[in-house]
Amino acid sequence: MRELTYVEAIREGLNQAMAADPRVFLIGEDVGVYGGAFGASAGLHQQYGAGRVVDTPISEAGIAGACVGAALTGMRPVGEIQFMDFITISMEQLVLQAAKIRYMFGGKATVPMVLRTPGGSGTGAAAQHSESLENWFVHIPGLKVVMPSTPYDAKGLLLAAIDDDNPVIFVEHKLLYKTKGPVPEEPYRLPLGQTDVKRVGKHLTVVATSIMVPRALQAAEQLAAEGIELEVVDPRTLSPLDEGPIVQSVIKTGRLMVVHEAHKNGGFGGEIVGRVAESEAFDYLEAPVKRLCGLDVPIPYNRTLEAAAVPQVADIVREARALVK
Amino acid sequence: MRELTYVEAIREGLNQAMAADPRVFLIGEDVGVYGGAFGASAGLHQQYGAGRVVDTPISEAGIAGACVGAALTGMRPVGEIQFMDFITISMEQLVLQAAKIRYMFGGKATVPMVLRTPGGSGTGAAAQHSESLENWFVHIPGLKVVMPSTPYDAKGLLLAAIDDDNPVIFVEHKLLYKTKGPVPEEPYRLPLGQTDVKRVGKHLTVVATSIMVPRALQAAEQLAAEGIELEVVDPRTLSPLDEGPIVQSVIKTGRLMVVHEAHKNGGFGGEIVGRVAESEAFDYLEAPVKRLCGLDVPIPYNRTLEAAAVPQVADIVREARALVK
Amino acid sequence: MATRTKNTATANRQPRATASAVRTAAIPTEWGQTGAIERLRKMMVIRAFEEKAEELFSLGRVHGTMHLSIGQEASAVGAASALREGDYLLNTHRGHGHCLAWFGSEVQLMMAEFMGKETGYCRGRGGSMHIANVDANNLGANGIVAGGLPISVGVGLSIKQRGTDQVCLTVFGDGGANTGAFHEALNMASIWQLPVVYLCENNQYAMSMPMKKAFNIPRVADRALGYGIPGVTVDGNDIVAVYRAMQDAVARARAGEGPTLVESVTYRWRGHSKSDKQAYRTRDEVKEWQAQDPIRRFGRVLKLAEAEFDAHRAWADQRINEAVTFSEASAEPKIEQILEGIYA
Amino acid sequence: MATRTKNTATANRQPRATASAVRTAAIPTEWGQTGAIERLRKMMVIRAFEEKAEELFSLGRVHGTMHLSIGQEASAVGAASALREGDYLLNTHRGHGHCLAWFGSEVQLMMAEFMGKETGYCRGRGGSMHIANVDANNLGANGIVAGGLPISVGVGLSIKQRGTDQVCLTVFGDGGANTGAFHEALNMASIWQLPVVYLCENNQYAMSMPMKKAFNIPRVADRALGYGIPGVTVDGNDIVAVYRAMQDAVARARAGEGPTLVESVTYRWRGHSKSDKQAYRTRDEVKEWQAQDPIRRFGRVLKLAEAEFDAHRAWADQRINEAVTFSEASAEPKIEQILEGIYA
Ligand SMILES: Cc1ncc(C[n+]2csc(CCOP(=O)(O)OP(=O)(O)O)c2C)c(N)n1
Ligand SMILES: Cc1ncc(C[n+]2csc(CCOP(=O)(O)OP(=O)(O)O)c2C)c(N)n1
Ligand SMILES: [Mg+2]
Ligand SMILES: [Mg+2]
Repeated sequence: MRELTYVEAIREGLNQAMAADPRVFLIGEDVGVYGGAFGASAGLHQQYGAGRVVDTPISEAGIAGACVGAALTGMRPVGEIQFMDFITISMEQLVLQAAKIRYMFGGKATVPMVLRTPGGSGTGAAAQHSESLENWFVHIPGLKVVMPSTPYDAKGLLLAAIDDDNPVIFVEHKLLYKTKGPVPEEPYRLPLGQTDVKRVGKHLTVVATSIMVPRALQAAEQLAAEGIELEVVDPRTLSPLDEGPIVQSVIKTGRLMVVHEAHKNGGFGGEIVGRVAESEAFDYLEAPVKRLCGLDVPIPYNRTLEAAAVPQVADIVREARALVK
Repeated sequence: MRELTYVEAIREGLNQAMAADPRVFLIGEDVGVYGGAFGASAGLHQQYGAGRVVDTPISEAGIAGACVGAALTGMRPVGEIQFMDFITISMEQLVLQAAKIRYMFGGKATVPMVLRTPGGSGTGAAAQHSESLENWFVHIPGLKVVMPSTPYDAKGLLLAAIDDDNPVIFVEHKLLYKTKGPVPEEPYRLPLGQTDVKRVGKHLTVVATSIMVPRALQAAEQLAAEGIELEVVDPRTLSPLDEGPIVQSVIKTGRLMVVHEAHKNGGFGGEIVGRVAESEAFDYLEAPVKRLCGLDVPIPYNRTLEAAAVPQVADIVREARALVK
Repeated sequence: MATRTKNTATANRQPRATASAVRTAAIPTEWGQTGAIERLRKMMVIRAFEEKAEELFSLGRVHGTMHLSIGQEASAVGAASALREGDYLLNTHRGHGHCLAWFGSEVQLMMAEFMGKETGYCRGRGGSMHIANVDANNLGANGIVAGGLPISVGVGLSIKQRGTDQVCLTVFGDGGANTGAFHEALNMASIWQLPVVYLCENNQYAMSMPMKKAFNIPRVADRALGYGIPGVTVDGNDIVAVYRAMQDAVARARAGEGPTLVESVTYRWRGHSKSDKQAYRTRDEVKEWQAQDPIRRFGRVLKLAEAEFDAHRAWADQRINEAVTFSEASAEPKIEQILEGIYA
Repeated sequence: MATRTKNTATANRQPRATASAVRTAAIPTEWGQTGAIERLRKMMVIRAFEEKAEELFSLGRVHGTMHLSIGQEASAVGAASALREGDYLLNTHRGHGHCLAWFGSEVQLMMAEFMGKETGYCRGRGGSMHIANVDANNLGANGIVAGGLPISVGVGLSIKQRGTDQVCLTVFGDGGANTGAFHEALNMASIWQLPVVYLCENNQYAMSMPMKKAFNIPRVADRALGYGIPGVTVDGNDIVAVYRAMQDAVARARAGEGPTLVESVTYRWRGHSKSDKQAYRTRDEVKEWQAQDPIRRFGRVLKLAEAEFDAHRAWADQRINEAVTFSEASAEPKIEQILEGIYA
């Protein structure tokens, strides 16, 4: 199959959604002529015009609100927040409006919007451009949270998110944008809320999200040589979570490690551990669980410190080995 | 000892801090003549004047920023966000500025501010006035998160928070404001980061926060009649968390239930379960853990639904009984 | 060398429009006597609704809080009169009036919502601060000050992209005009010339904060200067004046000429919410404004005899009593359905 | 009936201040020739710093991104000249210039920070977007557009409460003026008459967004009208003009007369950041502005011979080379210390 990068897959998804449905439009800072800070909308402005690829002032509350209002009145907006950090400015609109409107109105309204935003560190942009805040959104009923880890997943989940009648926070990763993988040309949908087992194994269940999925797969490659078989499980949709495959995997392996880039404290890893510890898999756990996550430190600028602040392949290898022993 | 209500204890703490230190001032919406939406600053405006009890326009980002800037330049501001929901508008200043400034500046600055805010449901104010967002802040290194459950803790922790050289999010609970308890008259400090065992028991460790502490204590009373002894543990400071007493308690009881009002999904309960499941207490767990939390639903207006959305005493009793059996 | 912005906002300081300073207008011919009476009755229904709401609260028959717009009825009804069916409404926490003035609104469904019943507009999930009627393009009240303003940008964009000639009425208070949301929204609406009318109901206070302390300009409408849009200040207790100002603004919006900021100067007679001791204002100030009761004023414009006026008010009370009866007979939401309607 | 806000912002549309439209000013007597040369050199150091930064980046010797202010040096140095030691600075992502222009700044500590070294201002934890020198009341650059604006309110309040006569210089871009943070901050600073000067460096673009599309008013300074404070537009490529406008604003602030919005009209020669293809503007436009090089312009005001001008520039280059040498010899932060400095 043809290979695309993650960002190309997203761009193709956006393009196909816009071509198929006049209700879909893009809005955000520099999504037009500039093509988006990371190129996700490159060329779409030329193709669809400024009316459907809307460049905004620096107004993150306004961007989120623009999506809410358009979604409430029959459109299917796809907003972009340039860096996930800036979504801190959109929180009121996302959490108190987008997420709650349907319920507060007795189920009589829908808010079919997608808010795309790149999270993660690794680009040397330091503490205010490297956030991984997905668990904030997981905590809010009414929102869906999607975090693709491959080009294939990115396109399929994006198209499904745009189809979805609920507000979806779609978290991309800056370091994944240039990664390559097979992507079908035609539009296809990967249903939201389906956990994906990315590698089958038997000694340890590794639940990983976003960039930690390829890192876990690399680690699994290395460990396979030592006879340690990791099962790498990618929730893809963090909320609502499809926990079945995670629980099943832990029942099989008896061991659990959660790997994510976000800070450990108060992070999504706790949710995964909570789900497993409350489930029938509890009785199968043969060892304490492990959360291998970002350190609880603002992302430092210095390159070495920056890398040390979040899990790398070697960390996953080391910790997985320790857990299995 | 003399009894005060929770809100009186807070007011006395504010008053004593202001009397002792000219760097302490209050800022927020209607904190002046009005005395604060829940009365926490009643009378302080008359006592200290508009220069030290600053009424603001409706500008939650501005209030948070005012605290950051004043703290950075030698003051010790105590801000108030009228309802925790509105803190969604302050997130950029709290998370990207207050929390990170010290680290980003190489440890060369301090931001000694306290932001007080009432969380929780139960007043019939519906989905936009009932948030419990504490785990968002737990997730952010650089912030401290305090949640007192009694008048005594409220005053002692508030004075310690004001003394602290870091930004502290101080989460009160609307339904606790009128609860009474013994409070010493003189200023006293309860160190941040000390978990408190509120009731000693042996069958089940109940880690509860804020309003769930008195509810868990009531449940414990009821269950004691059946011979079930709950150990009720109150972290008080959610971050940085003093996990030792929690781990010790689980080692003793072999069972864990976490009770909080915030939504279960992505909530602080996961963090507690994660800490325990990673600790030496794991081997002592005799049953799956239980997170008894707010349902994953926006808080409904209807009184009956509202009560059903978060754990009540009867729920704690029922679930504790089930866990112990 | 430096170009100085002449601070006209302060320089041309105009007498603040107050209820007493402005003469009441003639009845618009397009209303006729019938239409005018209809509007008088609408104001009376709003007043009766809120008086009943107060009563129910004091009897413990509803819980929560509420924000009464008693004294501000002319602003709601005058504004809604300038819109037409199919237009949109984004409303505030003090929104009973606008909701009742809106197209197709049914008072018993509002009362049922207020009383938390399954038959209410939001099936009892929303309550006073979240009443919506999406079928009629009433996109809801909002518990967040200025929470509707960013949303208005999206509604405006949606209208433009769908190519209809709808208009979006977006209401907020003087306090709302000091939020970041206001700024981002007005700027976006202006640069894209969106069909939105921003109606700021300046009732002199944001909770306890006097408008005079929260602004260093005499009129909220002066803020329009920062966005290159027209700003208009109008006597908000004069239903016809509000209507006229709004007509102009709506016409501009519908013609694709962009947003207008309309400031409606009025006053709330009651406290901010149920827990307000009102230490921040005097009884005399309240009384002065009460003398400008927008309902009585319009009654005088209509030259109604006391008896006729009272008959209309009795009619309004009757509607409200029926609404209460309807609501009381309505079922509570079922606990088993608590998780319904979070996701579509 | 309705009071209409005369939209002077659009009505009195003034010719936009551009570099070419404004004549350069005479050297302020309080500077003298020595002070003037000092400032010329400061601009040259900024230019040299940023050219070196570019070079280091292209050689892969620094990572991350950076926002160069090449072409805007007059604004930074002119503004800082109007402040005095003990005053505060809140800076932006495009902040190398202001940082270097600030009191007590040491270029080698800045370069070391830029290169992520332990000897840097922030011990290598902050980098280009977060350089601060808190000891000198330089409260830091900011990676968040308008992130410093709410903070300025607190700095202003703190000054007032401590009763000093300090002033806080708060810098942001044209893009920053469209954030909610701008609005809340300027309003609060105005109603409390805080000693803050708001310097908006209007360099025509927010990333790819032209100022003309992001505003429906000709000048950012017109926004001052919404807050009842003075707004001034000045040629930002004329160091003396910037200084004069800032002097007035600083004097007002120091005298307790409140904030001023100063708009400094300038242009960034480079792309927004290192990844910018600049599809949104023409080469000709860039060239036109480059002809207004603020450094050469000030050189002409100073009537410097080419050789003398070049000698100053060589001096600046020398400083930068020393800074690089210092930084290269400096140690990297230790991984074991990664968790240091989160909490006090
Ligand atoms: C963002 C936000 N901040 C604070 C509040 C609490 N609050 C509710 S209404 C109100 C005053 C609003 O004043 P204004 O906008 O003038 O409207 P009014 O109540 O006078 O109609 C406040 C502070 C809120 N609901 N939302
Ligand atoms: C709140 C926020 N939104 C977006 C960005 C990304 N960003 C960084 S600089 C910039 C443009 C800023 O424009 P302006 O304020 O005019 O400053 P300039 O870069 O022109 O100096 C953008 C969009 C950011 N850092 N912060
Ligand atoms: Mg008001
Ligand atoms: Mg700019």
